Amino acid sequence: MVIALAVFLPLLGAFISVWLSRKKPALSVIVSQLFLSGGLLSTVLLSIKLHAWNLKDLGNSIVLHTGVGAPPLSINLEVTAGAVIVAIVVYVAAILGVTRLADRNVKTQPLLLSLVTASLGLLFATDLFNSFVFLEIGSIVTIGLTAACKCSRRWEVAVKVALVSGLVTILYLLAVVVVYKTTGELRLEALGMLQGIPALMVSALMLTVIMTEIKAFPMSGWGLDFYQGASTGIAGIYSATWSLAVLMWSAKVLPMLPVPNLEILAWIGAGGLVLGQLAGFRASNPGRMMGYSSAAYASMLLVLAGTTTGNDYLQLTLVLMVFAAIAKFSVFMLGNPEKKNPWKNAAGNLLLLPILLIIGIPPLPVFWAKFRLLSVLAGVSPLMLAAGAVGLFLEAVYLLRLWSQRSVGLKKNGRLLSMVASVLMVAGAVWLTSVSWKSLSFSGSLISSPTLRILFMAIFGGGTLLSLLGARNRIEGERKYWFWMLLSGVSLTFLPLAGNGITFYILWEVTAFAAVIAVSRGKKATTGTFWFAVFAAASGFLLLVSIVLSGNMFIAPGIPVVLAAIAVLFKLGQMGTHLWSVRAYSAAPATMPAFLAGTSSKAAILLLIVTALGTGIVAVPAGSVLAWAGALTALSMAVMAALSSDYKKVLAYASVSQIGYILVGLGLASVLGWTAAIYHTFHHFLFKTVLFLGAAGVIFRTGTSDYNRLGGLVRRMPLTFTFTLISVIAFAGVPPLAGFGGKWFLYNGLIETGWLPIALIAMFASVVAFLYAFRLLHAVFLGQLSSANAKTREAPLALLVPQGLLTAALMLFSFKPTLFLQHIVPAIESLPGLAGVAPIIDGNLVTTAIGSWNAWAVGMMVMGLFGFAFVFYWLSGKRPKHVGQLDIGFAGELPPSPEEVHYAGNFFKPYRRALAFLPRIHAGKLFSGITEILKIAGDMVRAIFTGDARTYLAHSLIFLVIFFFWLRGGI
Amino acid sequence: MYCNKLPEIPDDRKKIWEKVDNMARANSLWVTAFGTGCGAIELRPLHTSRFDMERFGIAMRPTPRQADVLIISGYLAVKTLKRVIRVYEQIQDPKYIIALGSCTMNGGMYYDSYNTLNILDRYIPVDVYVNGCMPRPEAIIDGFSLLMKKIKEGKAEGWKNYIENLEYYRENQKKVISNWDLPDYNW
Amino acid sequence: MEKQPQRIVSDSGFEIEVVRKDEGYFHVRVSRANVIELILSAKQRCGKNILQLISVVDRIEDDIFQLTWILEDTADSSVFIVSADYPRENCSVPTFGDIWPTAVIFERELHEMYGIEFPGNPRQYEDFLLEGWKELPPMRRDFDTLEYSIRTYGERRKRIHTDPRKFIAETTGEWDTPVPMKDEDR
Amino acid sequence: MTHLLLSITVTTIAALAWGLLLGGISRMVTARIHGRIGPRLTQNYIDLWKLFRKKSSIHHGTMFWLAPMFRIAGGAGVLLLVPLIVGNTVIVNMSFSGDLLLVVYFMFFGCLGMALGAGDSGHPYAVIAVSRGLAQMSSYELSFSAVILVLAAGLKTLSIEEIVMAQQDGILSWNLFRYPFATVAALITFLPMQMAYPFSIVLAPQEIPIGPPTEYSSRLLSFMFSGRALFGVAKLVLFVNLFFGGASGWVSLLIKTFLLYMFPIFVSSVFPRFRTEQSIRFLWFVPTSLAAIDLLRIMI
Repeated sequence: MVIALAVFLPLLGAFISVWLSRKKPALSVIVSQLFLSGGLLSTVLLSIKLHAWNLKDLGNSIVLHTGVGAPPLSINLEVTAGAVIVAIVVYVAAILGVTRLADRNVKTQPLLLSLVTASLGLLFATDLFNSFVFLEIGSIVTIGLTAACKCSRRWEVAVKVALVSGLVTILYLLAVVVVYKTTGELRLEALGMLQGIPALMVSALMLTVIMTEIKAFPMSGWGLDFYQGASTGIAGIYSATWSLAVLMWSAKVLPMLPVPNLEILAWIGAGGLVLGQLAGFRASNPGRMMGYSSAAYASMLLVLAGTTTGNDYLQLTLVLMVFAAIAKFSVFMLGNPEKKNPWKNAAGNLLLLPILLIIGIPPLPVFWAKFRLLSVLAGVSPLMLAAGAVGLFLEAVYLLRLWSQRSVGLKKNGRLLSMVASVLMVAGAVWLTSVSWKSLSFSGSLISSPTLRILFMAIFGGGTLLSLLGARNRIEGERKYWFWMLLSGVSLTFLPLAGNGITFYILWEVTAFAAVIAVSRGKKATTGTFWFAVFAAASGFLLLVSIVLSGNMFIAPGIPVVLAAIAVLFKLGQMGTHLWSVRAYSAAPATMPAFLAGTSSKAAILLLIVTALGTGIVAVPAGSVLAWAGALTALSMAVMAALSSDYKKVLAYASVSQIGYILVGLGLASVLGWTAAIYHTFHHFLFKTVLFLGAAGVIFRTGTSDYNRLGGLVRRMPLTFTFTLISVIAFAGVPPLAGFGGKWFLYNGLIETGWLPIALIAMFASVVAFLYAFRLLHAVFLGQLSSANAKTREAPLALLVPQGLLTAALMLFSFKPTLFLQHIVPAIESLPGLAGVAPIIDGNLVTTAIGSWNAWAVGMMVMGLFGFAFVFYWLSGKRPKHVGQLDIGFAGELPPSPEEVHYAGNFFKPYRRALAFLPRIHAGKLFSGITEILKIAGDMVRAIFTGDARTYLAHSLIFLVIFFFWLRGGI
Repeated sequence: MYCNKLPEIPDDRKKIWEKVDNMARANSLWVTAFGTGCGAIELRPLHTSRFDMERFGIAMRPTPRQADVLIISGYLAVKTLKRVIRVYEQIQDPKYIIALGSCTMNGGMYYDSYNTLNILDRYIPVDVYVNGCMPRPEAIIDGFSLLMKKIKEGKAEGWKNYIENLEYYRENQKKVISNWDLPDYNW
Repeated sequence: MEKQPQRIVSDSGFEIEVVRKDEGYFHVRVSRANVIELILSAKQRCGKNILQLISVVDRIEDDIFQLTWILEDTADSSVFIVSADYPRENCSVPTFGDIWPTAVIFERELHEMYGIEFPGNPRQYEDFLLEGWKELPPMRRDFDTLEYSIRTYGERRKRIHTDPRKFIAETTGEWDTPVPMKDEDR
Repeated sequence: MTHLLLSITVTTIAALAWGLLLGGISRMVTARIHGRIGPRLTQNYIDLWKLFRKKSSIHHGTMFWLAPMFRIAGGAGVLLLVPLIVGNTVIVNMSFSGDLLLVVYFMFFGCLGMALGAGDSGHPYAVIAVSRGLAQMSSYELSFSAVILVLAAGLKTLSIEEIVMAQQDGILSWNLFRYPFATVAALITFLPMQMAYPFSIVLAPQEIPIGPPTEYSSRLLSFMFSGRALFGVAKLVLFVNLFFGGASGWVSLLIKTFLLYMFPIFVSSVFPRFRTEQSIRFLWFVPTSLAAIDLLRIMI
């Protein structure tokens, strides 16, 4: 009874609403909603009855016979646990859709209600003919809905849908005829009974039908045109009701196909995934992007059907399809159908969640499915895994582009509906995370040494706290990104505790994408965010594949290590991939780079450490590759930083360059090298955070980060200058401040291991660091104060306080590095597999096999000498007169203006000239080259989508023929 | 943008150190290399091995901040005077001026020109004049030794004179420099 | 192309007086109404692409300024010189600043030194050499420099002696008693 | 402690005197090469005294008048970190507190101070000089790093004392003979370190009036001079220790530093100046290649 209600209530509602809509439209909406709510209620009851929510046994079912006799004469329905969840989604989408459509076109309501009935019927149908009936209803209603919507291309789209439906009908009926003639049955299970040529025929026919209906590549052309051409409301409702139902019905039918080997489906799916997403790479219309995305999900369905069985299959298809449908619904609801470009000024926040969900960012629900999908693929074939990962990554790229292009402004288009959908998604995330909770682990951390764990947690937690403190200013709407920074920081803080690969990956992705969102809140963030997001996604996929390949534990030797290393390089923005960091840092909100460069980038160091520990230390060849990469990065990025004249960019380059040293240290795989790496990691956190926070203050007060327009700010921002000065001296590695220690350990380690060329490059890089260090200090703080900045004030207190705290810590560890080292060195010594001898710490003296360093003595000496000179100067005579900034010996002339005397742009011109013999290599060209190749390939693929309905029919028919003869094994 | 304080006159005439200091000053005369007119060409031979002014401790400094002596060589046009004033005021006390050549003393052959000064003392205090058109390097060295003698005797105090009578000098300077755009204090 | 300016002289419809003609040297005098046309055609048709100089002679006796434009061809270094007379009072001369940017500077100097106006020259009132000059332009022959010098810079100290040492001793009092030079020292 | 302070004071004052005297000698020697008489031997002392006793001086800001202190602390610091006499236990100063790497990196301290002061003066030429100086410094540090690696990897130690001790078996055990190419490379880098021609692009009075200290006057300038003199002596002592067997006594120290000091002066007197990029390229390639020969010898 409940089932019948669930299925047929909407149909009843449809009739009543047809009757009502002429006379009392308002009442008809309410009536429709009442009927739909009734249906929803009954499905929820069903779901509880079937224990659908624990996902344990999705095949659980209740069967309902209606009318008299056996099928196909009557409609027999079988309600499975999986289908009931889908039905709930369909109902919710329909209720929301009715509300949405009510203010636009009341006449479509009966159609919508019929569509719901058709969807539910299809979901619960048990035999081929019933399915045919519901398929027909659905197609006709779709055509009607399309034609009724108020968009310019409605007739074109409707005709395409009608033509494709016609073809599908013919093929489907042919299949049904064959099945009935051969087996005398029409139950879905009858498909499995077929043998020989009929089996091949039915397989080919059914597969063509299904692939055309679910819009799988290469039959996705009509779907693309539909999503692009139909109004966003119709497209949204369609995707969450009918499209979802067809997908789930196909999921039901696909495993029953009498194909000799179901893995064929997986290969078709995998190929379609790569090719289809390649075609989507070039898409620019949001509707079309969603169409490509739905093709991706169709392909994934094929892959799943070919590779998994039983409850696994049901769970995966359910989660993937349902949440993708919700997400798509949410995206479409944000579009304004009256606009030519519906997603212009769509609410960025609301667009974000569905897109991240479709991409599969943890802990959003689709992630779990995608993770398991990739795990399964890894078991089938590495090629299939690669195809899956590449396809999903390509999808992520264009979806991120959609988001980054539209995430401007906040309009109220369908905001409520989308928020409901978002709530559903979050609820789903919580639900699925709780279901999969057992796979998360926070015990038995991947890092064996508790000291290192505490150190990294301190860096992450402290960095987050201080960056948040810095963000508590009124620089640029901190509320917009404050929460995301917090989220990113919190998950970062727990990263060292992760006990297995999946936990690590989830925290890693949450960190990365929360940071992406926070960056996107910057004022000019579109390109920067896009690059950042793409590299975050790329490193995420690489890491995911690596974890999948190592079977969820950390990280097996061989290919997984290489992938993880590439992920680390992407994350760190090392040489070649530095583009994203430079662009993102200069686009991000003022205090964000402090968090990204100072704190967040250390996550990659942690990953590297974890990888090295997990595989029992980086072996010598890999280590030397790492060290060479690090050294060359350190050098090249230092040169880039010296030649760049934008405050934030310089800091970004410098950051990448400094991390190069850490890589060299880790590559050494000796106690000294790791001490250097950890030491440098910690101090890099201290001084880079200070530098970026200082930059935030300067940029906030002056409104520019261009060296040519800054200068002389020491007079206006003395505190910021002091903190920056100390940090700069520290990172330049000048004793007595802290940066020297890292270099000292590093060179000691390099000489000990005998890697002299790397040592030479690293030393050279550390000297080149002086170039940009001084240039930074000079161009921003020294030199002439330009008249535009003459009345600048000191940076806000919220920025000064964290800088002050960090600088104090920096000074403390400068003079007493043993406070830090006496904990770190034993911890590193206890790690397995590290070569070399540990440094001996005796009081303030640190001794290695070849050298010694007493920071306290050096510090005291410098302070003493400095103090003596100072006091002597102070007492030896009158104080000098202070003269104005333009009072300089200028050959008797008056300097024309401060700006013209401030020498900051093109600062190291001779250096640039001296470097002229080198060929100029642009990493940007590498990536734009890759993009170009992908675009060309995509253009070649998408040439098949001509926009002509006849071509689409041809696709289906050609596929049918080829597939049939392929199955038969020749003509 | 510029200094806005009056210069101070140090009151240390009576200190014993002053004698020692004057000895040091006389034996370490640093000349600002600011060629104001045609006579500057006659200074170059002083570097050479023939005349070698370094043996007296005289050296050229490229910046007025580090110099003690300003040499005004040749005729002084109004336009140059402006630069001379700024350079002179940027030299740190104690400082001295040597004027070189006839034109510097009284306009020389340009006495009737529309832009050449005739009486230099009105505008800046000159410690030593060296005449001739142009003076030979020997004459310049002679002028230097005269300056050294004056310094040792504590008589080369044109700079104090300038500070004390700054108003008088400024008034005269402003009279001939019709577009006075210098800051009032240039220290 | 016919390089010799001979042709424009013969082609032009106005009267041109040839002052001097030589190998690679051609000096003409025209009335001021035809200056622009002549110079432009020399540039366009004879390849005289450089304006070397604009010079002025103050011929106060005839109450005119004689302006001379010297054009040069960079290919063969031949020059073409155009002279024209302008009245001294309210002298106004066309500018060539938009054809040769150097002309802007030449004309500024002429304005400062002679008071000639070049309507259309965007920078003619900027200071060129003199800073803040307020009198009659100093290069005009009706400007009395001696009077100006004495008025502004004071009368110079007259020389009393022919012996410089004596003179210095008297004026500055710093020199020791002058030693008369011996004849063999002279 | 008292002993240490006393030793530091004596060393610093003696080094200042010796540095200024060397400066005076260098001016005389240069003059003789030019065929001039040259100044008195004490000229540098007189100059310093005059500058110190000038009656007025100016400053441009805090960093401007802190820079000379940086310079002095940097110069004296390097000197104190280097052991002066082989096996001398009376005057060890601070040489126990660090190795060669520390000394090399500490040498930047004074330069940094100088650069900061130059920047704060607001004078474009001062900053141009700093940009040239930094560019050049980064270039010669490439070859100097190679030399340090040769010594450290060849002698298996970074401690200066041990490097000196390894050279005590007669004159042939000096690093000059053990690593001749590296020593030549180091001597080439010594020229730009001492700002000698043809590498004197920083203090180029003809183009950029005297470079970084162009705005310095009076007492601040005298501090700069002292710092430079101290720094010069420190570098001499370091080079003597690294390549010429260290000093077995005070006389030997004075003689060796004096002879080493003459080298840049002789070169300087006869060469014109490089352009900045020429200097940079020369220092990148020539001395580095020389040092690389010894580096390869050690590695193979």
